[in-house]
Amino acid sequence: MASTSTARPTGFDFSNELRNNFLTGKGLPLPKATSTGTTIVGCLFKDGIVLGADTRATEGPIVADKNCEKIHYITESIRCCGAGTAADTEFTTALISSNMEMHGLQTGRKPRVVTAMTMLKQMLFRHQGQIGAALVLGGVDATGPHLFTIHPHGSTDKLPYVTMGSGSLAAMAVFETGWRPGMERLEALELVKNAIWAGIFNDLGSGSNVDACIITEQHTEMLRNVDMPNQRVQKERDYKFRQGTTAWKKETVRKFVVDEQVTLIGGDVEMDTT
Amino acid sequence: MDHFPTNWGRPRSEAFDAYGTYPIHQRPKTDSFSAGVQRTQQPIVTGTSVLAIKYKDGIMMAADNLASYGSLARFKDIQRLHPVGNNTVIGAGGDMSDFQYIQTILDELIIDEFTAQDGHSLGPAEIHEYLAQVMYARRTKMNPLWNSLLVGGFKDGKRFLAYVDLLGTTYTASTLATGFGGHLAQPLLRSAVEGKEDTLTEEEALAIIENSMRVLFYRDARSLNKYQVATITESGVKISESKSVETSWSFAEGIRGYGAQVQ
Amino acid sequence: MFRNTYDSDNTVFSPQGRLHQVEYALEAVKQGSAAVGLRSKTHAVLLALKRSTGELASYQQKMFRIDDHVGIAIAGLTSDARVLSNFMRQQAMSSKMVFNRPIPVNRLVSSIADKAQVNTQEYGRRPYGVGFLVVGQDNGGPHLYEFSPSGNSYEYYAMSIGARSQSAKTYLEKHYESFADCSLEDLVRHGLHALRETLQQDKELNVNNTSIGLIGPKSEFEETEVPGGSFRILENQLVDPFLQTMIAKETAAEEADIAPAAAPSVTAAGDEDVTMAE
Amino acid sequence: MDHIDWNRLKTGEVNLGTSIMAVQFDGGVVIGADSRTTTGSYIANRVTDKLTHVHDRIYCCRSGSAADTQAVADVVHYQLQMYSQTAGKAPSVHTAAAAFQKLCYDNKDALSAGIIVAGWDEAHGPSVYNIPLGGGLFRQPWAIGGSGSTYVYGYCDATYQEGWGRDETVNFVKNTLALAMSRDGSSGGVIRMCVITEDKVERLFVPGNELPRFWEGHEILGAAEPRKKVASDVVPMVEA
Amino acid sequence: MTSIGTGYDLSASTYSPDGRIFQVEYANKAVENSGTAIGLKVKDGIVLAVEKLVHSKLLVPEANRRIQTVDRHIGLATAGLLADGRHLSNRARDEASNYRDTYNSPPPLKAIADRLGLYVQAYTLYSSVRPFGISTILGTVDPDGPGLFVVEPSGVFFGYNGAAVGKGRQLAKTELEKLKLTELSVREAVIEAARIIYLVHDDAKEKEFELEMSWIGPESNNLHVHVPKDLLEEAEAAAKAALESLVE
Repeated sequence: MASTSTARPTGFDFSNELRNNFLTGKGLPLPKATSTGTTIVGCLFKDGIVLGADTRATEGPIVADKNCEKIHYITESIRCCGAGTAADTEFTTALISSNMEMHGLQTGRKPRVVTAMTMLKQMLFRHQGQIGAALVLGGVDATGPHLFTIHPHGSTDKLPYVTMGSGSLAAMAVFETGWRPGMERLEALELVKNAIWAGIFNDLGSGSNVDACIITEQHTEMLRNVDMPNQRVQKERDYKFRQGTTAWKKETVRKFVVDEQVTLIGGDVEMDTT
Repeated sequence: MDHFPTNWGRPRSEAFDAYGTYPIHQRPKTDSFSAGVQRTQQPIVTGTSVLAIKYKDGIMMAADNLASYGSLARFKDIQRLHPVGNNTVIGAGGDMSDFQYIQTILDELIIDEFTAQDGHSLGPAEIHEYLAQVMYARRTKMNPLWNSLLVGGFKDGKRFLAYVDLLGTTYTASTLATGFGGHLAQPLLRSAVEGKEDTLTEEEALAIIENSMRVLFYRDARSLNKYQVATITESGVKISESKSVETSWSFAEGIRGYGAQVQ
Repeated sequence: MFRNTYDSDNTVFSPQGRLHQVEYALEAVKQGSAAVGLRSKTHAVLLALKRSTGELASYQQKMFRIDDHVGIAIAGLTSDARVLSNFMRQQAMSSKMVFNRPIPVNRLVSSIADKAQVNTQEYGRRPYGVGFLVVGQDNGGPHLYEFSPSGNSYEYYAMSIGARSQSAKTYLEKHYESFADCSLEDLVRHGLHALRETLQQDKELNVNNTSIGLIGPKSEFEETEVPGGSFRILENQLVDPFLQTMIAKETAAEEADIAPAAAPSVTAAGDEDVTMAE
Repeated sequence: MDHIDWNRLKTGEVNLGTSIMAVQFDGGVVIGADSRTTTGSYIANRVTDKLTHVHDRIYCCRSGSAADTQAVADVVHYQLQMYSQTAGKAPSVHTAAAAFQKLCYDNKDALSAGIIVAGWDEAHGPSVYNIPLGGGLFRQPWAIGGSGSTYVYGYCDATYQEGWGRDETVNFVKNTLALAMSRDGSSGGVIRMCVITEDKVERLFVPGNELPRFWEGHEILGAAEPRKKVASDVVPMVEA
Repeated sequence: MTSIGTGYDLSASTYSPDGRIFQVEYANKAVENSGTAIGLKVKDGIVLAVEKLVHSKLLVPEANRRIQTVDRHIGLATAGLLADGRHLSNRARDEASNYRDTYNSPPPLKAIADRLGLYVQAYTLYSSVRPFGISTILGTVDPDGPGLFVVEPSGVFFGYNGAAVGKGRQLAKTELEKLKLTELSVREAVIEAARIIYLVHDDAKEKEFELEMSWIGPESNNLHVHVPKDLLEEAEAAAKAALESLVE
């Protein structure tokens, strides 16, 4: 058994595989790994990178969080959108963010986007797809703006416009129609918003609001809830009854508060409450 | 008394037994005949997406000319848009042999209607209903016709556009797309068409369709940059010659590798 | 009765190329009480004379609804009519289910005509002993058809079948050119006048012996709304306002400037109905 | 099935369905690849660069799982850099191919990678090595790989000739890849090529709308066309 | 006729001593009682025309057809018992559909005529059925060009360049023989067909009649359809004029 060993290998523990196979053979299903539907995108523009994400988190058919954050912090000028198993994207990006900080301190330089990309792909490859994180990584470093996608098995793509998650097809359709090299900042933001909108309204796994993040050499601007196309509107009618709707014939008022008289016995009138 | 509700005649499934109330030792055994009669086939020679939209003068529909055999692009000059009578076009994705069968039965239907020579004819709505009945009947026999079909037409001043698939599922909307088109083209079609069905001109509609066909060619591995467009209007059915869209690749020339590589 | 060698079954042609069994079946239609049908540009109507076998018996049903857009009036063997009308209903339902389309009326009539033809050609069957007047509406507007046991069906402006129907026909032939532009009320009045011609001496049309079937927009005498102008049968008191519009026979004759129709002879059959060839 | 299909998780894996190729000629090698990356039948990347630099004059063409081939290429890239630093000279193509082969063979159960290694070195001049799925190593004058290659073996056998120069070789690679891409749904996009010679590595790019075109079929769905149409004015009378 | 009363004429399954099947001959009588139907095969198509006797003025004109369509390119006109004609045209449609099913191409008329001949013949074999009381003219334009066949109650069928059945067939045949059919266009044939029907109609004996005509040719896109109304009226006017000039 694994517990008898003092030196545990790192990574996942597969010692239960035999037991699990036996149980599956008996017909007992293992719990399903849940992955979240998502639309995340990124695109290159004249001065940098724009990232975008929707804000719906799902657990199977349930909307678990209506306004979650999917654009994760890696460094000040590198951000990462996550799709897939929510916990995996959270912890993976957090770990890499921490390692990037360490790397920065160790080298005394601003770490590069490829460094984060390499860390992420090596970690995901090591786990052979068992970490269900599909990522869009973007940022600006000394060598300029960079944009990557990283798939759960550890493959990466370098592209000027990318989409990921269940809404990636809808969003990609928008990019394929609208993206041009050398766009202005606002044009790029508008395009990213449109792409996320396409995901929100055409993919059931995506929904709620639009988050965006614009990264340039000088500045990173996080635009939380930059669009909110799904605000709950005021109901046309309400179901509260007006006071006095129910008629009454008689009224009695009973007093439940017991009057109490406090007699101070001690010498000091004021109590020391310290 | 058996206290496990799942034993009361319902199949074991997550939908009914999410908490695993089923005792392991009583689990139903797989019947050795359960796999005996399985007629559900799989599509072999297949066509991909079909797109259709409503516009001012009627319906516009498009499908490419490819029939794939798995990932092999096997036949590159087949027509997936088929006129039915004078007011209707059907477009098919899925298995091409089943589509040919559907064409045969529809042709027979149209001949029956023609030979009656009594001034009555089947319009798009009737053909769609008929197809839905056929598709549903076949899937009920566990022997479905493996297709997603769009039925578009124009009759008596009214546009008609609806969907039916191998399960007999039907629905209607002002933009429809089957297969990959449902994921890639539908978002574009919806934002370009919804609310403008009565004002879009034929040129505008064609531009929308062409743009969607381009995106499909870019992103669907079973598509071809060679397609036909059908229009169904007051003046009848027109199916264009095969054509292609302009595509753009120049931005890719400078891309090197997948990460740090620059050479 | 004259005994004929060539009339014993329906698989035998006479030397003249006639089918006597079929001709006899047409006689069965004339045993039934009369029914009249006529149409305008907007409406098609049926009128029928109901018989009762005695004081204590109810009146025989003469009209059947087939679908929203089709109704029939019958003359002849009621049981045969029930079989055929059931078949018509099935055809109508099948069209609705498979095509989501009301069955075109001519096709419905042809379907029973084709069915009837088989019974004129195969041994061991008899031709149906019932005739129908079918009214319906479809894309082509309102229609009136006659179906007969010979397997023939025709579309008419106006027609009558059943006992003494020749007199009604004479009336209809006199007036049919005006029917196209008639109001519903006028159309029904013409129908009632025609139906009256088939009555025996000293009988009158009344609320008990008259059925009216209508297709097309609501009449001013009807109280309930009629969505889509679908087929409905009026009986009893509902018939009364229409009966009230009738013009007494003498005046009607004067008005129409015709001599009262010659008393039709029931036995003088063997004319128009039996010619199968056309 | 009631149990979890673990392979399902593998279906999300990104595949280089791919048509890849390398051909040696007198002064160097020409390598080429399509640019399509798919997950199922979705094209996740239509402009992929499958020609991966592992040393100055040594490249590899990748086919199979994107993650596996990238990881392998990264490792070999690292090893070759170490090699040139420690040995003080550029590695031979054979050295690079051997490194690839070791990784592919030792991890054959875990990897799905079909790699062609090609380049130029001082000792042997141009050379092409093919490392197919099981991890074997084969030197060839020309090599094709990936799912699209199955459609063009006949074409290559019929067309290839020894003694070609650079331009003929480039043309051969371009045509072969275009043919493979036109038949294989998992290949497509643009053609990327590298001409690796002693002096330089030259990148060539053929955009998707300028690919060489070949016969594209004229099948007609349904009934056969009549051989002759009935001319409306003159119709032969069939004498009874 | 020596048939009546002999007892040899009561069933289709009975021969007379001199080898005749009287029931089939009687069926022919039913055809002879009926209005005339003619068919013309001309250089670029087919014209079918019938003299439809009108038994009541209450009938809706044009509504009660005697020419049927069997397939896109095949028309059928009958003389004889109308209901039998509908029966046979339904059979013809089934045969056409069956041919399409089997061979995935439109049926040549020869095949349909052949199958109908067999079908009609079967009704002359048994005492349990009677023969069809109709003669049937079938017309087509198929890839081999125009075709015209007549199926008789006995089940025999022949190809024709011009065919006539029914009451006025003798006179009609004489008229057809006068025409240079191979040189006519369908449009011209429509005029001739109308003239022949008007000519053979016997005003003295018969009631009113209605002319019904269909064609297959370039103007109908080689489909079998009824002749357009304006052309029908033109043909009728020409026929009436020709008739009057004949009287003079």
